[in-house]
This record gives sequence, structure tokens and C-alpha cells, in this order.
Amino acid sequence: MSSSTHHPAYVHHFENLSEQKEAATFGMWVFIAQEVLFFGGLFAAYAIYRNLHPEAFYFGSHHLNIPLGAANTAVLIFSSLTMALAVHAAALGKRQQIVGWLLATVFLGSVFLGVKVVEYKEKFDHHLVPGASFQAGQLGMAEHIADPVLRGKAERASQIYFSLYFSMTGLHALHMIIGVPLILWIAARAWLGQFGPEYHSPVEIIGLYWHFVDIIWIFLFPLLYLIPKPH
Amino acid sequence: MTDHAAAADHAEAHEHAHPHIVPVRTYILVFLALMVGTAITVGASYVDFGHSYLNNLVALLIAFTKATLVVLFFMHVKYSSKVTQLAVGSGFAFLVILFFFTFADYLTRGWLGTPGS
Amino acid sequence: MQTEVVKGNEEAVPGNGLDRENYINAKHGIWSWLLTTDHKRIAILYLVSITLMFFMGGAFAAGVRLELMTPKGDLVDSDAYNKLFTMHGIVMVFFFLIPSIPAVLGNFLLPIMIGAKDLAFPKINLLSWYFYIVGVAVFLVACLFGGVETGWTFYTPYSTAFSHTNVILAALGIFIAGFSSILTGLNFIVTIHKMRAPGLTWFRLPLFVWAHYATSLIQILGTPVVAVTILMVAVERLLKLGLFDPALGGDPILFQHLFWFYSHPAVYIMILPGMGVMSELITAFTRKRVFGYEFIAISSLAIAVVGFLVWGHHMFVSGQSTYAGMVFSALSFLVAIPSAVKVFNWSATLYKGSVSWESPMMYAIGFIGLFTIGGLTGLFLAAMGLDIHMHDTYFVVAHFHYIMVGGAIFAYLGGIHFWWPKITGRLYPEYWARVAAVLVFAGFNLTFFPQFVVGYLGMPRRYHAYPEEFQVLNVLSTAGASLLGIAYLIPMVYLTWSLFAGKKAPANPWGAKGLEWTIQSPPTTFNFDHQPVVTEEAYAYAEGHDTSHDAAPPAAPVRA
Amino acid sequence: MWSFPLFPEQASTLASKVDALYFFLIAISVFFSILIAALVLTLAIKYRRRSEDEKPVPIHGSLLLELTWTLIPAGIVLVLFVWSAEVYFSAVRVPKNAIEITAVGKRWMWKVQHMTGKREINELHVPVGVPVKVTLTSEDVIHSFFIPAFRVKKDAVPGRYNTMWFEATKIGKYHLFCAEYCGTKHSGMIGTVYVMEPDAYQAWLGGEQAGASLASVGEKLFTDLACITCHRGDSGARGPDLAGLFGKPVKLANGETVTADESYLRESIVTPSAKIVEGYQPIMPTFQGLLSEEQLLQLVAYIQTMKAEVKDEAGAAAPAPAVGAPAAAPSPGAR
Ligand code: HEA
Ligand code: HEA
Ligand code: HEC
Ligand code: CUA
Ligand SMILES: [Cu+2]
Repeated sequence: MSSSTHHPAYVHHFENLSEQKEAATFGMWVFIAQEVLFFGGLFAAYAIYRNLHPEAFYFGSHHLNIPLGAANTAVLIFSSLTMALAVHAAALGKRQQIVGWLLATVFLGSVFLGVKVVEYKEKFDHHLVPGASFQAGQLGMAEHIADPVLRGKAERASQIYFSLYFSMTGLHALHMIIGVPLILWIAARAWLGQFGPEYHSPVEIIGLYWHFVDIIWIFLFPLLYLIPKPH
Repeated sequence: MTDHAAAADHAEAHEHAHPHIVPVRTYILVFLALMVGTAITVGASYVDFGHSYLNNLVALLIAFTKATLVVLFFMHVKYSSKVTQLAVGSGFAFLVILFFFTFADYLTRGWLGTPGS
Repeated sequence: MQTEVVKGNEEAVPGNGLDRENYINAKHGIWSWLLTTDHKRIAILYLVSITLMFFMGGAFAAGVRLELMTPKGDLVDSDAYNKLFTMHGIVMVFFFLIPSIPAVLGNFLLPIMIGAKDLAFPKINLLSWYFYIVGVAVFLVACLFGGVETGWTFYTPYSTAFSHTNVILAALGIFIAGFSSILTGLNFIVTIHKMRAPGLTWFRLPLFVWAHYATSLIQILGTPVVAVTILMVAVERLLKLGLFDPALGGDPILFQHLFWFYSHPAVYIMILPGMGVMSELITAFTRKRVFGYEFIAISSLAIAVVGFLVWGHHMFVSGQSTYAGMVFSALSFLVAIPSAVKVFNWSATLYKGSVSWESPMMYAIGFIGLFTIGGLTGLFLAAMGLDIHMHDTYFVVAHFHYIMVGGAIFAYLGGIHFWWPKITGRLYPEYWARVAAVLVFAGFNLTFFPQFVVGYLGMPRRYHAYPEEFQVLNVLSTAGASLLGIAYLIPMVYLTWSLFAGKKAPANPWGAKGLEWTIQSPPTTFNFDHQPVVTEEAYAYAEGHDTSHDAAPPAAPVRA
Repeated sequence: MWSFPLFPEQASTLASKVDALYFFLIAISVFFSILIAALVLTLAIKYRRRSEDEKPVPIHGSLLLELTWTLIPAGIVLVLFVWSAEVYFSAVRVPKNAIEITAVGKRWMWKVQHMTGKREINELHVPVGVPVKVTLTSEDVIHSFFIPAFRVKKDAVPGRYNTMWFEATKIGKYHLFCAEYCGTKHSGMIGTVYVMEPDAYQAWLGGEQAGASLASVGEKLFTDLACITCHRGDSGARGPDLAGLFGKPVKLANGETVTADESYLRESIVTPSAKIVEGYQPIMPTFQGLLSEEQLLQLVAYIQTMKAEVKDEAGAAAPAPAVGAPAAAPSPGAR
């Protein structure tokens, strides 16, 4: 106990460093549980609306760029790996490796965000952003839905699909945008040699956060991009 | 990149807070599994399983598997304490509640022919 | 606390820490408060801000009641009236009652009760207060620029497409304050799991802690859903997304599902901490271990979990499916049972106790009665067939005020009085406290009982003007509200006065059990000089023929 | 002077059922409230502290008691649930022989239409002893149709149709409230329900029908909105001739054929671009947002009568256009 209460990172109100570390990790998990429900609200809205307007979602999804989405999924999974390796390196106290893997994670995260920007721009150019300038006409429903009344319904509802698309991916991107500076901060601390086998909670909990953001995308990708034709 | 023996050594010397250091090989395997999963998801979306429900089911099953892999290995839940597993589980359980009861409304609306039809 | 006479503070009181170092005099200056990470100081920050919000919400309520004296809408115009009740509801729910007991009493006491020096994440605790204050500020800006008038429920599409008031700002204020609530819950959960003193097993925890554990669960798992929902409303208004716009195929009822998924469990955020306070009060003022400890502890969890399964009872006439309605109705009845278990166990605790009628106990006894009435009228509403008639009438208004004012606020006031000596190191004048308790009780019943009657008669809520035959009952209600308003001011006066002139409090003025009573009043910054070790169950009062209990106080080292 | 009622009138078949449940709940509540109040007060007085060092008797629990006060309330709520669900079902299950009325909520009024097309605002005339089904929707926000004397209430939700029913049992005048907050004049959105003898109701229905028929209002709209400029019915018109259109197949520009029913007409007016008639340009402006649901009903009714004018054949066409309501409105409830 005495050794761990003399570590520079130790905060007095914990009994010892290991209690402190457990609290930090557990705290992050509780936070993630909270995040699950935060995204959950949107996922529930998605599920209900997709159930009410299957056609709209199908045609809407066909205007997403599947290759880009798939590539981005790979990038993000890769970044999860580099993050896991950073935590691994921290547990072993390999300073340069921690920094290296963290920077790799930041790089991959930025690639992901960059691709996202390209995708968003496409939507803007095609007037697929909900609001006054939204044009459902080019979703190509005309050739497929014979009944004009149904088609009208689907075309209107396709705005809901894109609203959800932007809300969900936007919120996800926001989480990454918050994550990147956090990782940089952790990398800087690692560079200063603040982490080692004794203590590397910050690396670990930021890692948890990053993996969670990855998981959200694992669901977003098939749900938004790969919608099968309803029948 | 890391050699195993050192990792194991270290884990022992260390106090119980970190009961387990996952070997790098596990990480790589998980990573590969995730990549394969992604590929299958994309591939499966071009296959018509006869009914769109089946397509959805396949996509979701793969997503759940991938998420579980990340949670268990990348996030170390496999090696974590019971409380942590409880926290993970409860987040998910309450999400299920949200879905279940909301759909309980939407899917049964037509039954009596009362509201909405 | 037997005497009301207040003498000078000359003589030293054992266990009083006002002249020694304590958390209040440990540091000085405004920044030592605004940047503090001491859970006790943060509790004080909350106490001050929440009290302000209470009186603000009360002032809005006064406006509502004054308007309703006469059937015609003659005091303010209808837009102003709609803003009054909306802002009353929002302030009272989101900025007063939800943070009240957890953020003030919970913050102050929870670490002490489990023998810790602080919460697990003191900085996050401070951050949560800042979230709260920024949320309040944003909401106040919304009020200054014309207010909101959507009702506290923000139903779509009224809130998204029709209201011309500051919905976005108000929603943002609530959104931000929501994170304050989430972070408080997170801190509590981690603290309770990881920082209990040696020997303090789960079933030795004070019931106050159990109640806060259950509350935190709801805060963490419910609040994010309403946060994202309210965010959707704001964004939809801003960018015309159309998520709830029926013209595009959006469904306004989906909003209600998402809203009530949180907001029903939220009512248990408001009452569970009060129930925790109740358990402490009842045991302390009967000097007896609580009856059925395990049942009270587990029922808190049961309420928290089952409380998540009943939200559709707010939507029986919305067009929700009949079958879903039935499920929600059945589960709503079910959630009444753990509440009933608590009520009966508290009552049974009195049996063969040593009951003293000091003011906190008066609030506690008031709580039992009023919560019972409030809860039982909840059963009327959970009965689908009846709710068709009662939904959105004053019966509902009376129901929730009975629980939220008669229940939660009574518990809050009882708790504030009970722990006041610990928090401030001063005693308050007991005589005035009893007068206030009686007046609050009388004023409360006069205000809200008539509303049950007028509600069943069919008077809809949120009505600025109403048919004449409802007037007599409304006048009674307004009269009661005036009494109630005055009664609330009395504690403000004597509690403030006691800060300067009250008698010094000893470490344990009530002879109560619990770690918080073993340390000096007010406590030092780190609460304990030595890590306390717990060897006994909670509420181990010295009781009659069972001599084994007489032996010793809890093994915590007593200071002073 | 002041009337000072303490209990609402019972004026529907449902009222007595609801009230019976109400009284049962009151009985339970009074019983438990008094039980608990008496228990707490007697105990608190009987065992009040008489000396500082008295010791309470250690009684810390009893499984038997716990079970008692878990199971008895559980039994009671079970009864309550079954009973209240039963009442609820009788409130939602519409009898087959109900006459139909539609009510549209609009800030801040109730617009009611009877089967014959007879309309009224903030008033509702119904016959006594006859089940009445009300189909509800809204033009803007959610409202709620509430008649306390009948113990009925249902939300009027935009974009979908909710139904409710009642059977009045007593002739008289009753309050009709809007119970869901809907903005500034929510409390002004009130009306009166008149329960009349069936004969009187029939007479009232017939009374002024000719004067205010849907179609005639629609005809005026057709001119006012300048529909007539394009749909003139001569060869130079820019839009198709609408006379005789109703009920006929229409060939569309994309080769499909649809039948011109009410939904089609409504759709044509609201979103003309959704389907273009063969041989015409998509120049018709959309009237979405410019027309109320009511006005749409009127226009549709008028276009239906245009058929009768041209082809003077037996009136096998549509019945009274008022009720039944357009199936074209987006109806998320329909799964
Ligand atoms: C702290 C707040 C709080 C609490 C604890 C509760 C508790 C309960 N509430 Fe309440 N409720 C509100 C606050 C609260 N409510 C608010 C704010 C609204 C209105 C929201 C709005 O629209 O603005 C509302 C509205 C509301 C409705 C919707 C009404 C409508 O709009 O049509 C319903 C319907 O079921 C309901 C039911 C219940 C039930 C069954 C309980 C139960 O948990 C009560 C359980 C307690 C008891 C039953 C008493 C103790 C028992 C005994 C002493 C023994 C005897 C027991 C039996 C025989 C079972 N509430
Ligand atoms: C914690 C929650 C809480 C609390 C404490 C209160 C407290 C009070 N409430 Fe509130 N109320 C709600 C939560 C709460 N309410 C909610 C959620 C709604 C629904 C809103 C909606 O429909 O959207 C509501 C709605 C509501 C209505 C219905 C409005 C309507 O539907 O049109 C009424 C009407 O009587 C009312 C009255 C009161 C009164 C008289 C008090 C009293 O207890 C307040 C007493 C306090 C004071 C009066 C202030 C202190 C004294 C002074 C500042 C001195 C000066 C004053 C006088 C001399 C009178 N409330
Ligand atoms: C600017 C000219 C113009 C005006 C004004 C106009 N319409 Fe049209 N309308 C057209 C044209 C052109 C078509 C055929 C192309 C199409 O289907 O959109 C049409 C089609 C229709 C149809 C479908 C007819 C069919 O044969 O299937 C209906 C019904 C209709 N209009 C009703 C109305 C009503 C009611 C109004 C007034 C509220 C109105 N129109 C105003 C030009 C107009
Ligand atoms: Cu319409 Cu309230
Ligand atoms: Cu509720």
C-alpha cells in the first residue's frame, strides 16, 4: 500500500492507487452505459421509422457511398487495434510505443473524419440534406414505386431517413472529434513518461471510450448503408 | 512487437489491479475477425436471402458479434470484474427495454383496429 | 435540541467544530468556493442555487394560482399564463427537485456515510455543478427573452413547429443540466461500489445510500435518452429536420415514448432520495433499527428497475396501442407494491420505539400520509379505464403535487432540518420549525386537495380560463397556496438566522447512529481523521432487552 | 348564483362504469390512508419518548408481515387491473351500429362534420341513446377531445386518425374541452355538446343542409383559388378537365393507370408532381400548406359532384362525401 500511495498520480481521497485505478475504469464503464442509452434514443427512432417507412429507407440508403462507408469501417476498426496496442504498450511501460500507437490512432481517426467530410459534401451537392432544399426526386423512386400515393409518402419520408443519417453519423463524428484531442493529450503525457505498468489509467479509459465509438459505427454502417430491399 | 515472456513476467510482479495482459496475438486475431466480419456484412448485403428480414438478421448478427469481440477483448471485459460486466450488461439491458416497449406499441396498434386504422 | 432559547455561544460544545478547523473555515475567498472539489462545499453551492430556483418556481406557481382565482383569464393574458406554468414545471422539475436531495444532501452525506474522504471524482463533481449552473443560466436567458410555453413535456409537433417562444434555448438549458444529473449519478455509483469503508458491506449501508444507488441508476440509464430527445427537438426546430413532422411521415407519438422513457423513471429520481431520507429520519427519531431493512433496501432497486417499464401510462389516450396500454397499466400497478412495502415498514418501525416529535420527524410523519395519498391516486391514473377521464385534468395535477410536494419536498425539508446541525454546526429554533411544519402541512392540503375534486369534475389542466362552476374549489386552492407560500418563507428566515445566532451544535444532537454523527459538526475537509472501520449493521441503536446491542457505538473513532 | 358541483354529471353509458371503478378506488384509498394515518399517529403517540435514556424494544422485521403487505396489495392491484382493463375495452370497442362523426382539431376550435356533411364548430349535436363514433384528427398540433359528462377523451393527433365512441343517456348541454395543451388559446378551445332526442337530431341534421353543403363551399374555393383558370373544361385549358373524373381510371405520364378516388384527388391537389396526367405538363402548383384538411375535403367533395353535373346518370357514385375521411393522409399508425 505504501508504495502505491507515493505514486505522483495518486490522489489522497482514495485508499491506494489500485483503488483509484479501479474507480477510474469503472467510472468510464458507467459513462459508456450512459452513452449506450444516449445513442439508444436515436437508434430507437431509427428502428421505428424504418419500420414505418421501409421504402424510404431503402431508397435513401442507396444514395450513400457503400465503398467509402466500408473503407471507413475498416479504418475505424484498424484504429481500434492501434488503440488496443497503445494500452498494451502502456501496461508494459513502453513509452515510445504508447506514443506511436496513439498517434497512429489519431491519424486513422482523422482519415475517418476526412472521408466523412467527403461523404457529407456529396449529400450537400445532391440536395439530400433535409430542409428546404431537399430534393427527393433524384432518389429514383419513380421507376420503382408504381403507386403514386405510396411514392409520395416514401419521398417525403426519405427526409426522415436523411435526418437520421445526419443525426446519427454527426453525433458519432462529434464523439470522434472529442476523442482526437483527448488522445493527443494522453500521448503528450505518455511522452513525458507519466505512464507505466504502475499507473496508466488515462490511456486505458480513453481507450475504452475510443473502442465504444468504434462499436457505435459497427452498428451504424450496416443500419445506414446496407438496407435490403423491403419485401 | 512485444515478447510474451516479458509480458507475463510483468503481470505477475504487478498487483492485482491488472489481472491479465492480453497477448498481442489475440489483438491481431480479433482485428482480423472484425475485418472479415465487415467484409461478410458488405457481401451479404448484395445477396438476396429471400426475405429482407433475413438480410437484416444477418447484418445485425454480424454487428453484434463484432461488437462483442471488441467489448470482450479490446475492452478487456472478458478479464474484468463482475461489476464491470454488470455495468456493460445494464446499459444494454435498458436499451432492450426501450426498444421492446416502444415496439410493443407500434407493432400491436393494428390488432384491435382501434387507434390509427 | 430541547430548548428554543438561544444563548450566547460562549461555552464550548463537545463535538462542535466551529472554532476549530472545519470545511467551512479551511479556506477563504470566493474562489475557494467556486473552485472547490470538496463534496461538502459543492453541496453548499447546490443548496444555495437550488433554493433560489425553488423560490423562482414558487413565484411562477404563485402567478398561476393568482390567475386561477377567477374563471376569466383576467390577471395575465393566455400566453403569459402558459409561460407561467411551463416555466414553473421546468424549474421545479429539472432545476429544483431532480437535483435537490441527491445534489445537496447526497453530496454532503454520501461519502461520510460510507466512510470516505470524498466522492470518487471530486473534479467531476464540481463540473456537474457547473453544468447545472450553465443549464440554469441558459434557461434564464430563455426566460428573459420571452420564456417558453410548451408545457414541461415539450410535446411535438407543438414544440417543434408551432410554438413561437424560446424552445431551443430552454431545451438546451435542460440538456446541459441533464449532464449534471448524469455525472452526479456516475459519481455516486462509483463511490458506493469502490469506496466503502472496511467492514461496510452492502447490507450494512444506511438506507439513504441504497436509495441514492437506485436513484443514480435511473440518472445514468434514463437521462441520456431524454437528453438526446430534447436535442432532437431543438435541432428539428433549428434545421427543420422533420423527425416528428407528421407531414413527412414523422410520428409525434414517438416523441412521447422517448420523453416518458426518461420522465417517468425521473419521478422516481425525485422520490427515491426522499424515501432514503425518510428511513434515516424514522430510525433516528424512534432510536430503533428500521423494520425490514432488506425489504426497504431491495424495494428501492425494484422501484428503479420496474419504474422503467411503465412509461406508457402517460399515453393511454394518445392513440397508443390498446395492448401496449394494458401492459403499461399492469406494470404501473406492480410498481406500487415496493412503494407500499416501504410505507408499511416505516410505520412498523414506530412500534415499540422511542418516538420523539421533533420537527424533522413531523415532516417524516407528514410524508408518510401525503405520499400514501399521492401514491394511491397514482393508482387511479394507472387504471386505464379511469385515466381516460382523468388524463390531463387537475386530478393529475393534484396527484403529482401530493407526491412531489407532499412527499419529496417534505422529505427534503425534513432532511435539511435533520442534518442542519451537521452541515452548519448550528442548531435552529425548534419552536419555529414546528410552527412552519404545521403551516406547510395545512397550506399544502388546502392547496391541492380541492384539485382532486375539480379534476374529477373535468377541469383540464393548463387552462388559463375555466367555466364558472369550478371557481369555489379554485379559490380554496389559491388560498392554500398563499398559506403555503408564507409557510415556506419561515424556515428561510430562521435557518438563515441560525447561521449567525443559532446555538452551537454538538457532534450528535439527536443521539442518532451513522458515521456522519461520529465526526465533528461541521466536519473537517477530509471528514475523518482515521479511516473508520465498520463492525455493525446500520441503525444499531441501543435497544431494550437485547444487551448485545448496548455495548458500543459503531467502531468508528469518534473525534472530540 | 354559483353552482358548486362536487361530482360530474353522468350522461353516457360509460359514465356509470367509470364511476363505479372510481368509487371502488376511493374506498381502497380511504381505507389505506386512514389505516396508515391511524397506525402512524397512534404508534407515534403511544410510544412517544418519555425519557432520554429509554430503550426501544428491538423488533426488526417479520417475514410474515412482509408477505402480508406485499401480497394483499398485489391482490388488490390485480383486481384493479382486470376491472380497469374491462372498462377500458368497453370504452374503445366501438359498437357496430354507431353513427359516425368526424372531428378535426385546429388551433383553437373543434370542427365537426356529421354523416350528411352537416358541419358545426365548437358544438356537437348528438342523439340520445344512439352510439356515436367520433373519428379524430388534427390540422396542426395534438389536441384532445374531452367530454367530462361522458367520461370520454381521446387525442386528436396530426397525421393519423384516432377514434372514440360514446352513447349519451341524458338530454342536455355538456362541456366539450380540449384537454391536450395546444398553445395560446388552449383554454378557449371549448365547446358544447347538445344531446337531443333522435327525432330532434334528425330535424337538426336536415335543417340547413342545402345551404352549407360541402360541395358548394368547395365550388366557391375552386373559383377563389383559381383552379378554374387551368381546369376550365375546354380544349384550350392548361389542365385536364375534371368533370366526370371521379371514379374513373386516369392514365399517367409514366404509363401507369390509377383510379381517381378521394385519396387520388387529395394527392393531386397537395402534391401534384407526384403523378402527372398523360399529355400534361407538371405545371400545377402545389397547394400543400395552403389548404386546410377541411378545405381539401370540400374541394374533393366538389370535384366529385362535377361528375354528377356532366353525366346525369343514376347516383351510384359516392355517398355523402363527408365521412369516411381521406385515406391519403400519412397514417403512421397503420403500421
Ligand atoms: C415524484 C413523483 C411521482 C411519483 C413517485 C409518482 C408515482 C406514481 N404515479 Fe405519477 N405522476 C407524476 C409524478 C409522480 N408519480 C407526475 C409529475 C405526473 C404528470 C406528468 C405530466 O403529465 O405533466 C404523473 C402522472 C401519472 C400518470 C399519468 C396520468 C395522466 O397524465 O393521465 C399515472 C398513470 O398511471 C401515474 C401513476 C403513478 C403510479 C402508479 C405511481 C406509483 O409509483 C405510486 C406508488 C405508491 C403507492 C401506491 C402508495 C403507497 C401504498 C400504500 C400505502 C399501500 C396501499 C397500496 C396498494 C393497495 C397497492 N402518474
Ligand atoms: C417539484 C415540483 C413542483 C413543486 C414543488 C410545485 C409547487 C407548486 N405548484 Fe406545481 N407543478 C409542477 C411541479 C411542482 N409544483 C409541474 C411539473 C407542473 C406541470 C407543469 C406543466 O403542466 O407543464 C405543475 C403545475 C402546477 C399547476 C397547474 C397549472 C396548470 O395546469 O394550468 C398548479 C396550479 O395550481 C401548480 C401549483 C403549485 C403550487 C401552488 C405550488 C406550491 O407548492 C409552491 C409554493 C411556493 C411558493 C408560493 C414560493 C415561495 C413563496 C414566495 C415566493 C412568497 C410569495 C408568494 C405568495 C405570497 C403566494 N403547479
Ligand atoms: C397552373 C395551372 C393549374 C392550376 C392553378 C391548378 N391546376 Fe390542377 N392541374 C394542372 C395540370 C397541368 C394538371 C395535369 C398534370 C398533373 O397531373 O399535374 C392538373 C391536374 C389536376 C388534377 C388531377 C386531374 C386528373 O385528370 O387526374 C386535379 C384533381 C387537380 N388538378 C385539381 C386542382 C385544384 C383543386 C386546383 C385549385 C385548388 C388546381 N388543380 C389548380 C394545372 C393546374
Ligand atoms: Cu386544442 Cu388544447
Ligand atoms: Cu409516470
